[in-house]
Amino acid sequence: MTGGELPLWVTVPGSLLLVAAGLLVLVGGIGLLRLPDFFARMHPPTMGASLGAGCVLIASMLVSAALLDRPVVHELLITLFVIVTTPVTAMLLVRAGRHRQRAESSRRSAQERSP
Amino acid sequence: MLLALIVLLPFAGSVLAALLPKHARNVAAAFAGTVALACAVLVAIQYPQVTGGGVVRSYLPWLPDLGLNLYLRMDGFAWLFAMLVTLIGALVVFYARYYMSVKDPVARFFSFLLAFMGAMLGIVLSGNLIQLVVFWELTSLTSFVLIAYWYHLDEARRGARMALVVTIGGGFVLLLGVLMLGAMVGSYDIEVVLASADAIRGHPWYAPMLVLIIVGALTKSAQFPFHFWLPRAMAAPTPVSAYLHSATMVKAGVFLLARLWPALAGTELWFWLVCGAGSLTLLGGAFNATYQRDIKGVLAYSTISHLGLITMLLGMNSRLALVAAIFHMLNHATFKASLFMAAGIVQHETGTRDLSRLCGLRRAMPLTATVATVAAAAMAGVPLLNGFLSKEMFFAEAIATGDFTGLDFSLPAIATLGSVFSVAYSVRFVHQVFFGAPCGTLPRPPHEPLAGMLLPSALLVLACVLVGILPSLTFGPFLETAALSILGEGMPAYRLAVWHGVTIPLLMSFIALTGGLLFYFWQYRSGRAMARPPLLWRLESQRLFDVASVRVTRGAGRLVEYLFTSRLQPQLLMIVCLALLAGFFTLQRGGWLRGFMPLTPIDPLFALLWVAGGACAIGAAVQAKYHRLAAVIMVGAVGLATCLTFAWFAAPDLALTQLTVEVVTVVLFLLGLRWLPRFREWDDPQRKTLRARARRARDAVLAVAAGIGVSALAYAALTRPATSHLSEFFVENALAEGGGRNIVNVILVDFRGFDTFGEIAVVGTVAIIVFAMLRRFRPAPESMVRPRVQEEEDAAREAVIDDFEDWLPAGYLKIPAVLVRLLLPMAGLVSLYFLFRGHNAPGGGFVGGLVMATALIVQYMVGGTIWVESRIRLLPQHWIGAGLLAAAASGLLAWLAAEPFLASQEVDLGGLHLSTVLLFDAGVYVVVVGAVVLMLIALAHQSLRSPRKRVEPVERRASLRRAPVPEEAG
Amino acid sequence: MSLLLTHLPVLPIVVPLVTGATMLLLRERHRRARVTLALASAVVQLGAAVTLLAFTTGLVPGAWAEGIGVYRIGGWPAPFGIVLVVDPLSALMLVLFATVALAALVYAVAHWDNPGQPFHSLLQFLAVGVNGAFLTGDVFNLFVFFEILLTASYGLVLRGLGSQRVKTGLNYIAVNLGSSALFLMGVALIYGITGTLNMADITRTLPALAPADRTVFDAGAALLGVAFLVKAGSWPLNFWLPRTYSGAVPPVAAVFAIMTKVGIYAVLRVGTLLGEDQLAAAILGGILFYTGLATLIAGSIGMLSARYLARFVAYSVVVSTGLLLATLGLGLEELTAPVLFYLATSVLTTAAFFMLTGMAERARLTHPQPESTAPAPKPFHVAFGVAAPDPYGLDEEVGTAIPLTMAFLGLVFVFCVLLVAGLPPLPGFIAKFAVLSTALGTNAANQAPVWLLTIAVLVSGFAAIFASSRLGMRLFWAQAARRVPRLRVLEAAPVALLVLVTFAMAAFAPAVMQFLQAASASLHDPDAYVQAVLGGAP
Amino acid sequence: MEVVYALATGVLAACGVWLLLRPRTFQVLLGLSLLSYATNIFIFGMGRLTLNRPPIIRGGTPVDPAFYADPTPQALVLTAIVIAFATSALFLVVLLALRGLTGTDHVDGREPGE
Amino acid sequence: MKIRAARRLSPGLVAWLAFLWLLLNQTVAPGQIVLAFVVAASLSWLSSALRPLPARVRNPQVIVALLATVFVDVVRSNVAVGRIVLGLVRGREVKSGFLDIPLELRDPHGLAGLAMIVTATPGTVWVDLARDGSRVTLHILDLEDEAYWIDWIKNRYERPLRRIFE
Amino acid sequence: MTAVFDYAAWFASLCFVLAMLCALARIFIGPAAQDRILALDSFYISGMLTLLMLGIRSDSTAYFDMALVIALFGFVSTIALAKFLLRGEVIEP
Ligand code: NA
Ligand code: NA
Repeated sequence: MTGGELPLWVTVPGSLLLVAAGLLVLVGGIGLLRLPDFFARMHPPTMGASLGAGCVLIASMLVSAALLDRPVVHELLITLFVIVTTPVTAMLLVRAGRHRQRAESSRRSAQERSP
Repeated sequence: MLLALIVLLPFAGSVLAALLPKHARNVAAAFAGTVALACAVLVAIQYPQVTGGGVVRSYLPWLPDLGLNLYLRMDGFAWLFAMLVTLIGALVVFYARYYMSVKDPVARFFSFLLAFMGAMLGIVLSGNLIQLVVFWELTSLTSFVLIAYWYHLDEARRGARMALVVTIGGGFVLLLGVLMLGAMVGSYDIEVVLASADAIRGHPWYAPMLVLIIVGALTKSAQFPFHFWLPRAMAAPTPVSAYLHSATMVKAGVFLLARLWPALAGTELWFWLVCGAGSLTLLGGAFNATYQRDIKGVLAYSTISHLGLITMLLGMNSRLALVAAIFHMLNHATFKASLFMAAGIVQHETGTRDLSRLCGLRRAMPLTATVATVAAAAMAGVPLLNGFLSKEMFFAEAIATGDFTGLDFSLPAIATLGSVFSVAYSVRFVHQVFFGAPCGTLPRPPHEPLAGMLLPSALLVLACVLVGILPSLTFGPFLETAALSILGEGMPAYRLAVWHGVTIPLLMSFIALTGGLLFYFWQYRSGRAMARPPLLWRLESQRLFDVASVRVTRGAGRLVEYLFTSRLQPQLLMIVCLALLAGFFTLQRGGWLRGFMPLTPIDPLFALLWVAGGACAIGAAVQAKYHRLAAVIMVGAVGLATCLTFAWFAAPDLALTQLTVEVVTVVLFLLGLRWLPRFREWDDPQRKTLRARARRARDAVLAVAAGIGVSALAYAALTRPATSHLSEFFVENALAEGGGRNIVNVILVDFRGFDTFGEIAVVGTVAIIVFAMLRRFRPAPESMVRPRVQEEEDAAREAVIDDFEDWLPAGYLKIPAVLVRLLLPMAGLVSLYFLFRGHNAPGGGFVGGLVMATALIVQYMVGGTIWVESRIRLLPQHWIGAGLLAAAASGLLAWLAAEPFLASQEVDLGGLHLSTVLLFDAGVYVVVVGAVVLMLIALAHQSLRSPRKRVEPVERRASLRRAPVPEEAG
Repeated sequence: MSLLLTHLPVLPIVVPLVTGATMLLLRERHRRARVTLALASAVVQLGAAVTLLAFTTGLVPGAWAEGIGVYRIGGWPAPFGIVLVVDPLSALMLVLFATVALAALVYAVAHWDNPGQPFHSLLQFLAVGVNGAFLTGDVFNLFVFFEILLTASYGLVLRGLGSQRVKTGLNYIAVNLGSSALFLMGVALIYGITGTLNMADITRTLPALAPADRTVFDAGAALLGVAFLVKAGSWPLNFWLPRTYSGAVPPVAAVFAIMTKVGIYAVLRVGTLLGEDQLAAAILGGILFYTGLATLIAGSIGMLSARYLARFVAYSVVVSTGLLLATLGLGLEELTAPVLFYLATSVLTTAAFFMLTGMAERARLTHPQPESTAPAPKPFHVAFGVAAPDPYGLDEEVGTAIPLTMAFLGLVFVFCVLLVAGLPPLPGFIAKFAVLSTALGTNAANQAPVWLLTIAVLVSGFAAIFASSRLGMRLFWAQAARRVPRLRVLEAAPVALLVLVTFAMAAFAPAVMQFLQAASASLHDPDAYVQAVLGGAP
Repeated sequence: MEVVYALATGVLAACGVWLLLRPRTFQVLLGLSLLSYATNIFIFGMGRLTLNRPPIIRGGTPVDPAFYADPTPQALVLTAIVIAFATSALFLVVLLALRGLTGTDHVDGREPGE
Repeated sequence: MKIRAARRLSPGLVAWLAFLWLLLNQTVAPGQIVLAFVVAASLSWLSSALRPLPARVRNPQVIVALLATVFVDVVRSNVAVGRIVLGLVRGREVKSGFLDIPLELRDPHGLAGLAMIVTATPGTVWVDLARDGSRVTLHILDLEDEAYWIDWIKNRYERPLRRIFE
Repeated sequence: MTAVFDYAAWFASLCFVLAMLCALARIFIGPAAQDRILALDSFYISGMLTLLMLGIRSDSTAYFDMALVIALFGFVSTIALAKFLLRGEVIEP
């Protein structure tokens, strides 16, 4: 699929990185599906966002470095943006989850008090 | 030319009269009278040219392709009618001068009267049937405004409307008939029509055409069953009744029947229709006239009856009867106009028209009594008066018509019976008004009117007498000229004379006179009030018409609730159904589904992607009602799947755009959700009903059908080879001519930049609409309160009060704010990057603008509206204007190089390639930033309406002054 | 000057766009500047339109061969770039719109252009859309211009909020968004099969299509047709129309008088270019005729049901759409010129009528009053740099009353009714007569459709008289109407002007008809169009 | 691939139409969104399915059209996306105004049965 | 309610943005360099109104060491979380929960850095920062030993961050 | 050798799509709104990685631009949703 022939020093680590990334993301996805409660489920997707994305980006850099046709700045920026933005998401989500849990339980207890 | 003058003069007079001072009675009357007389003179001097079958023509081709030409034509018959119209018109104007009150706005009155005269002359002189219909409708309209002249009177308004509806309706029917006639003959020219009599009668359309034309004529002449409007038209001022509703306009119907007589008459159908309607009207009208309480009511029904008589004559298919009909038209016009004027005098001088209140006026108004008595005698058919002569002819024709069938007997019987009633109401009219003891209590003490008021009536009566005694010396020649012009060579021999010897018609006249007298005095003696006709009194036409009118309106209203339902769902349903039908009908030919291209192998990843996307779409469809947030999330996922699809099939620009739009859309939806009511499945009683289920099932079927249709069409197109010379051109010229490597962008900003121009106009327009609406937005009361979750959360902690002067939010948004603000300059950089390099790589003004807008919106999300806006002032609507102007400027720059709008111009500055295309894209960028920010922020501003636990800024500044930040004035 | 003449075809689009954009930069208090700009723009548009019309008639010798002018946007050759095509029909439509828009603008200046509302800029954007739709020779570009005009119309419909307006506005928007989706799918299929978007190019490509491809193409054209029918306001796709039009403020409604005609124009334009195929023409004709007839009947019933004047006028718009569609559906070339005559009179009349409604009903205050809306909070005005809204929509009776107010109103009312009902002597009659007489004079006269149409047209005219006499009497003659509304000359003049234009149409009917015959001939000669647009292009 | 693509379009269209016919304004809004996705994908499909050949010119002139995906439908979809976004924003605001003025989110501005 | 926002040009930001711009556009043409600085300066200038709080880095050299630490920790925690997800942790029940950690770090940008690190590492999520900034609440997937986690955060991340920013 | 790399890339893409399916399942299962939002966020990340893979496989910069946009703004819809959940409105006064 790729335009030119890739040298070995790209193919081997690149392939390994991609496989690793795939596995990490997949495991993250499975974790999202499998883990029992919301707060626990917050964690696995980070695997994809951090190391998974990192592996792909490094692989991508390798390829572009090999083919010398594309700047690597995109990968850097992508990494930067992902790192800067994920905490925002996580903070708001977990707070929303906590708040909703608290509201739910207080409502439940209110219902128990006055059936 | 003179003919045109005859028709135009009254219209011109009408316009001038309207411009006269409102109450200038004398001036207006003198003016109108002069016009009428001038017309009369103009008509009169044509006489030598129309005798002996001569015709004066004035022809001006106008729309010859449509057979619509200005064609005036005067023959003997037309001349006679034109004289009638103009002379009686002059008399009526004279009379009206005295009749109308000083307070009446008479300028309008005379203006309308002249307009009517012109229209009537137009009918009479038309040589083209369409032109005739035009004037025909004009008489209906002028009649309407004249009847409603005293529009403050309820009965005037209602009567006028009924007359209008009936006569205009009749006019439409006539128009259809005339259209058919024209199509049959190939011309609307009356002479052509008259010349093709045999062709017409043999044409398959003859019967329907005849019915239509006759119906048209009958409505105008107030013939059964369309007679009912005429009595209600008596609410008009009496001069109007005298002129329009007895002498002229109502004669238009019979005029037309006579005019077309040679072409249309002579068939059984004609006889049955015309004679039938005429005889029923003759009888019914006369009977009703006998039992009216209102003087004008008597005269109105009498008019109906006499017009029935004329119609009967026309229907007899006899040439002599036609002559009699014409003769009676003249006679009736003279005596009836005179009677109306007399009735008007009575009303004018006594203040009432009620027969039961009037009596013995002969002493107070002897002259009037004499005039009225003679005129009534003429109406009754007393010998030595003109009415007698034509009635005699009518009797003779009634006897002569028909072979040895049942008609042999019935026509004379009807004629005689009608005349009996005619005598009865004539006697009643004279007897109850002028004879008997004078009665005491009248609204005004009666006295003789001014001489001028009586004069026109007296003149007409004089004519009755003269014609009655010396027919062949007075009307005789004119009648002959008129009849000759219609009948031509087939002119029958007849003799106008007072005495024909003792004949059956004379006997019938005698029976009628004595019978009528006996009948009246028998009724009178029996002490009946004779205020309403027996048997028929319940048929009060006005009430029936009003009820029918209301019923029609209401019925239409009920229908409209279905035909134009205000509900949205049926409308959308209709669109879906029609689209499905349209697709179905075109596609049912079959054989189109599979093209010749080999299929590309299925990539399981793509299939999986759309398993996910499809599931989300269905999920969103199911959840959209009760779980809106979930639905929004799913739609977001669908959007992402769509974006990936674009990416998959080599459309990076699309994917980028879709992605950025997706983000903004989700934020937009969420901003909106805040103001929607909470809606729970279990709150909805309608959900489980059978109706609801059936509706859902129906919609599901339609939706699936639509889906199948779209799928099939997409498949059909996808499996066909692509053959776009457009795209070939774009690909080949994008770099060479358009100067860009990103073909899509070159298309957007150059090849088809006009589309993009339009598109930003749409975006800008939407934004200003949204802005205008939200300025006046009023949230529902229950949405005004702060969201419940906020209350709960804030209650759980100490009340959060953020200070907009703080550098960072104090609460949970502190760290997100740091991070998001860190992103802002970089996001701005990325947005400009997309803008600048869009011509050569994916991106462009639109994507760049959306990125910038989103970066700004996120600042609002973490900082809050007030915080952000206390620091920057965006004025987004100005951005939209500026962006549009920039795009326009880039287009207009081409004009300087004498090239068409939007032709790109370029310049190179030290490796920096500048082009009007970039200016255009920058315009797009600015518009998008402005529009998106405007819409989202305007929505966000709505939350400021909620009452909020916030310390007033002024107080806070006093207590919490921390940084020396002076407030900017204004 | 020659520069302007060269670029004349694009002026009706660029001028309002630049004007509208400039208005956005003006502060709210600059009302005078806004009005001046708007008037200047309208006058320029009218001038451009009239000049274009003169070009197409050949009055300017040697301007355009065959009376068809082509302007290549961006300088790209057709069919690759977007072209504007001016032929007699589009020039006529441009003139009509410019006339109505100018009249409505002047009328609006008297009362209706509240500074808090983007009335003037929306009107300009509407002009962009309408003029563009008339001018463009590209199907997708047609879609874009449709969207512009619709969007602007959404804003104008919603002008002033009020729950009734918003309700009808939502209906209107939803329906049009649905139809836009159909429009897009139709255009997509046409592109997918023919590989081009230029109308002339499509016409040229059609004969070479394989039958199966042609079927798919027809499906696309049919979807397009449904979309056009929605825009044209054909029953049963027009439930929104009466409420929307009658709910809009009078000057807006007056401009809308031409909006349905844009749909009709699209049907005519695309129909004549695409429908050379006999079978397709027959199907198209059948659909057009029967939906048109249904529209005519439904509209007539609506007129009968109308309880106030604006609603009546709105239904008369429906009726006119019905008449136009049904007549076009007969598929008789001879009928095109009469039908265009009818279209022109109908547009002018309805516009005048809507404006009259605003003046006549003022005394009775029957048009929907704006509901009180909560003013936006202060930060809003600060953020957007606008003034707090002043109380909206109150018709303050300012200005000098013109003398003879009621006489004027009554007279114009009568003229409008005559025009709508098709009564003589006004051109409404000439138009209807021309249509019916021509139809009855053709060979088709022996078939049911012509008769159905004839009867329906006459009955609808009767219904118009029946209903309008009731409404008019209530309006002008009822005791309640004693209060004489005060009019400004600014309001009265445009109405009178529009009526006078119709009079002129009647007076100069032969010349007008001659022009329309030429327009019709040009319309029914797709080859000339194709030749003019594509020239010798591949 | 064509089958999957066509089915995807159809599913989106069906869901869009279904929601379009629903009684709540928000449902209609989402329906319009889905319908516009369907329309966009449909238009895009008119350029046929092309893998890995984005219409961005590599190398210099002359250019071979066969080497690039059909750019025209892409440009059309771009315009369509933008217009759909704008109109759905407008629709949203109108439905909010309706809700504010009538108190209900039913498309007819009144609850059924009222 | 208008605050005169102090607009300023941060040279570091301008340089960084101009650098990014040239990198993104892959060019050093003179015109582009001018453009890069124009763009960068205007962005810095315009965005400063919304970024009243500038970041001040005192010890840039510590950043590299910190990044290395974080990279190692990210890899390690990825493996750990992966094991938990796949059910490879046998013999004990994985117990997750919230944990309050006392903080001395006050600089907002330092705190933001800590948030980024914590979030980027699977197994820990930043939940909340106390109003007074005295402690942070984390959610920890595998909360075996609270003291271990407190020590881990304070030593490995908080200290270097304080050195960088305070 | 390039074939090996292509297979690896394909495998990674498959994993990403499968992860997207997992996220999708979570969107459907819920149970709470926050679960759905979390799933959408992870859907976006997987989507971004898929785009990167497409970029690597097709050797085109175009996909990196898209990935850049997701990296930059993928979080916006997530925090909008979360904020809506948390505060009932996306943009507070
Ligand atoms: Na664009
Ligand atoms: Na984490």
